[in-house]
Amino acid sequence: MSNTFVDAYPKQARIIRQAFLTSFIALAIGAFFGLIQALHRTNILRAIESPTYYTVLTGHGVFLVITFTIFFLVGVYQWAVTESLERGPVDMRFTWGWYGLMLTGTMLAAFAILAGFTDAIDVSADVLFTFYAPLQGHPIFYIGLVVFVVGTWLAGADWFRTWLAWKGENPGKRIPLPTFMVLTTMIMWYISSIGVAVAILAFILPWSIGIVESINPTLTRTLFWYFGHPVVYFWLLPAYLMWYILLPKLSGGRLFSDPLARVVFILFILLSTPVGIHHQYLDPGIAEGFKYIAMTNTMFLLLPSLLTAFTVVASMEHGARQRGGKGYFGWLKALPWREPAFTGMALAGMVFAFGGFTGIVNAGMNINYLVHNSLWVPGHIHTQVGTAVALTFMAGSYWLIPQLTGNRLVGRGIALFQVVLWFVGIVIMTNAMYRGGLIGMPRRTAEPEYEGFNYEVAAGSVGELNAQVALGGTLLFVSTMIFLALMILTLFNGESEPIDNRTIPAPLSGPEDSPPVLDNLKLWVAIAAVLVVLAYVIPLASIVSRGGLFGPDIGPFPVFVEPVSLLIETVLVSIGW
Amino acid sequence: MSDRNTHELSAPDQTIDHDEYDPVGTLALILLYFLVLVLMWLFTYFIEFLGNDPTPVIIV
Amino acid sequence: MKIHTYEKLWLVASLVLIVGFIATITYGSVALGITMVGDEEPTIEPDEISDDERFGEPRVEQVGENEYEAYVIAQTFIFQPETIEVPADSEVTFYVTSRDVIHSFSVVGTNTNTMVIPGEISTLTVEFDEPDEYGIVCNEYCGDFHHTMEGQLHVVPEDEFDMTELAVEADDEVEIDDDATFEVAVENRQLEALETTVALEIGDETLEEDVTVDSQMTEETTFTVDSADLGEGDHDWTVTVDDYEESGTLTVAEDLEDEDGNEDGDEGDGGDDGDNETDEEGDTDE
Amino acid sequence: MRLSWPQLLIVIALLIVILVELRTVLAFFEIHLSVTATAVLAVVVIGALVLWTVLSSADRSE
Repeated sequence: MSNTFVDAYPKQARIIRQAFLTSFIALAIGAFFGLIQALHRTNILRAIESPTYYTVLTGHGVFLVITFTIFFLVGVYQWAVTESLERGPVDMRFTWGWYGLMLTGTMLAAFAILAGFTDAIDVSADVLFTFYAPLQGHPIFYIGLVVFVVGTWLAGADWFRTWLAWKGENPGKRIPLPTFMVLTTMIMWYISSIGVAVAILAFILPWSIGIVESINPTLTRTLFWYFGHPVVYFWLLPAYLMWYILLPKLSGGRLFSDPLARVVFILFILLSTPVGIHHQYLDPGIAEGFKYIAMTNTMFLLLPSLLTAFTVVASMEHGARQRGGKGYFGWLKALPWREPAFTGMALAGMVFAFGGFTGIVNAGMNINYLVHNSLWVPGHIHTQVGTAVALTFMAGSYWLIPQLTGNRLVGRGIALFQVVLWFVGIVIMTNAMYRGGLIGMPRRTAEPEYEGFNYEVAAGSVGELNAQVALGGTLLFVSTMIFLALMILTLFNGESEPIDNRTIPAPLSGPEDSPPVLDNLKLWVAIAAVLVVLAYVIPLASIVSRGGLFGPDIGPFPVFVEPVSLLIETVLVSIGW
Repeated sequence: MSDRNTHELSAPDQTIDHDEYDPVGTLALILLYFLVLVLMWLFTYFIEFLGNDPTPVIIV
Repeated sequence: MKIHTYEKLWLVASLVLIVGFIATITYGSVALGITMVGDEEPTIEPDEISDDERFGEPRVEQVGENEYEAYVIAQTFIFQPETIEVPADSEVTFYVTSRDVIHSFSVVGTNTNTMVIPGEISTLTVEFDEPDEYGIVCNEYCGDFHHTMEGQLHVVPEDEFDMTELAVEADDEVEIDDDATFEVAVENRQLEALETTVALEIGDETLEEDVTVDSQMTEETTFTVDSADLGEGDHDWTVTVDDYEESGTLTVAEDLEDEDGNEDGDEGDGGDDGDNETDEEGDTDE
Repeated sequence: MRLSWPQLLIVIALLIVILVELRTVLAFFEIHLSVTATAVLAVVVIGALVLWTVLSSADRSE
């Protein structure tokens, strides 16, 4: 007897599949770009000219942290809302509408980035994911980003609308936990993405079109980071949702505490945004006091993640004990390691716990002198977004895709190997990145070895660090390709029986154990707004009064790129761009 | 063959309720984590960072 | 709200951790005096950098007994000055600004690391105890040749450090029987007066003069050589002050051909064409 | 078998990770393991683990 998501909600399953498909295409391109970078900056294979590296790097960043993660997010959130409210959206046309808008935005931005590979089109946007002015990309790039973000706003509106409709039908009921997580994430996203919207619409876009002459680089940078840290949680929270909702079930247990899960998501609404200045510890023009405030806020943002660590591990332990696990550590053996969805998420969580430490270092104000903009930082990003998020998404797909297609997962053993390979690859790569960062090797550079000096490597040599980065990067690429192959095979796998039951077991401690005020979203929005105002009004006023709203007279620096080698072009053409 | 694709367990061997469950294993793991965090922090701050002279300072 | 005892314990432990992290950072700031790049300096218009009295000529300046200030410009894809030289056992404040996009100024293998944003001036004060050589890199992506942007920081032993500059203005060619003149300017940018000897060697003659150059002053000395003593032909000359050296060649000719086209707009001394102006630093017209 | 195949796979992965990190940790204490030494150590440790797992299963099957 089949009881999958697609059986119950075929229309919703279709749009979720579509979102995942978009997400996976971005993953494929992004992973390929990642491989090129890993081999290029380590001087193992230079298939491109060094200036082209930055086009590749822009693509790697945007396709993976914007397209891959956020399309996956909307897929998972659509699943979570539908499943937990037991109903579809009010109007599916609206749902397809926001998906279409997100897709249009992605295509525009992707066009602007990829056009950088060829001289035939006079468009490029080699400005990296952070697009710091006065580096200037083509206006199409910025327009694409705005359209994409508006699409995500409408997605949120759609889920709120679905929830309100459900509330009308179910008066007085607590918000189901998965929907609660979706709504709180979107609130955080609304509050924070205003920053990037203002940065682009009010300043960068008019300036890139030529309506205004100049720009205040500190202002647009600060607005970017106002959004730039919460966006990290926007990637992370769908992974949290899967850890809270799917992982206990996969472990054979139940979620330890629903109330604490709610508290955690509320803390993210409150604390995610007033911390962005911690990315600007080394910026001139921002007083040390503001940096210190951002630092304390950031440190308290550890709290929801530390609480999550306990709740999620306790839920796994519950599963293990129900399966007969014994002892202080012996219960670990009783977990379902055979299951790639479980193992992938568990390993992702383990890497996340370690990466959390490197995040604490980044958050520590003065210790930032040690690691700022060094290779340490992409090390951190790859453990957190590149593994905690990406590996959880891949592992989650092993469970979700059969639910969404009604097809049995192909190659469960290979899938297990894939997630383990990712784990090994990421550790090998990021270990070298952390070590490289500590000796001062910079991030975001095509050639990290310079003419005038050598790095003082504490252990081993630069060559060895490079080899480790290249090896790890290659393993990650191979792992991604295996994942995508299994996804494609599963999509076309007619065999449908048997697939895991879609029901999610109730938490050990349910919502009835928590005060209803947790569900008062308006209250949390109000408090979050106050915190944001407190954290940002004075610094922004100071930045504007120093540099002017439109800044000093700084000319734009369009980023052009040399013609690329034939290889990349051929590959891109063959992918269909 | 029947459960090749169902995940390993659909029905747990036993059910444990909230009140009879103490996550001692979790506590043990997380205290270990606490210790690791503290040690790594001390090392990174006092040896890696403070040993990475010169550092920008206020000169009185 | 039901919360398990262990979870309460963990909540407390988490808060202890967080407070501990904040305390460590605060200790670094308060007790060790580690300071962040801040907003003490006023803003500067990027296109007015060249006229600025500090950044017009990027350089190192002595401001106290062991205190120096370095004015540095970052621009695509170079640092000015490319090599910064300071003495060991000194305290150096770097003032760094950008002429174009966002860069960074990062002394590799140290905590001396800052963003450089156009319009803003980053200030960092650091102490250099031991002689060493460091690389400086830009670690913020600044354009297609970002990876070539590098500089050097040389911390030299105190007794090898000075801030003397030597410039010699000498004739290229003279007619035989005319005097050849060598105008030697010795600049002392240190705070202490410099007592030294200027020496000119030409042919087998050596002319010497003791000079005292006060702090921040330039002392000019003129050597005059009778070309008849040298005889017709090319004569190599060298001017030396401490470790600095300037050299060139003087041609003594029977009859100078009249060359027209004195295109040096800035030198109005019509008499001798073909001025040979040399400058130690090599960065004249800015 | 003392460990199931999936468990064995995961323990091997953890061992690789531990060896990579151990090398870094040891270097901070001025103990430098070369790449070759680490690789040899890895092969020995993982080989021992696999033998231990597989041989014990042979015992039981007899």
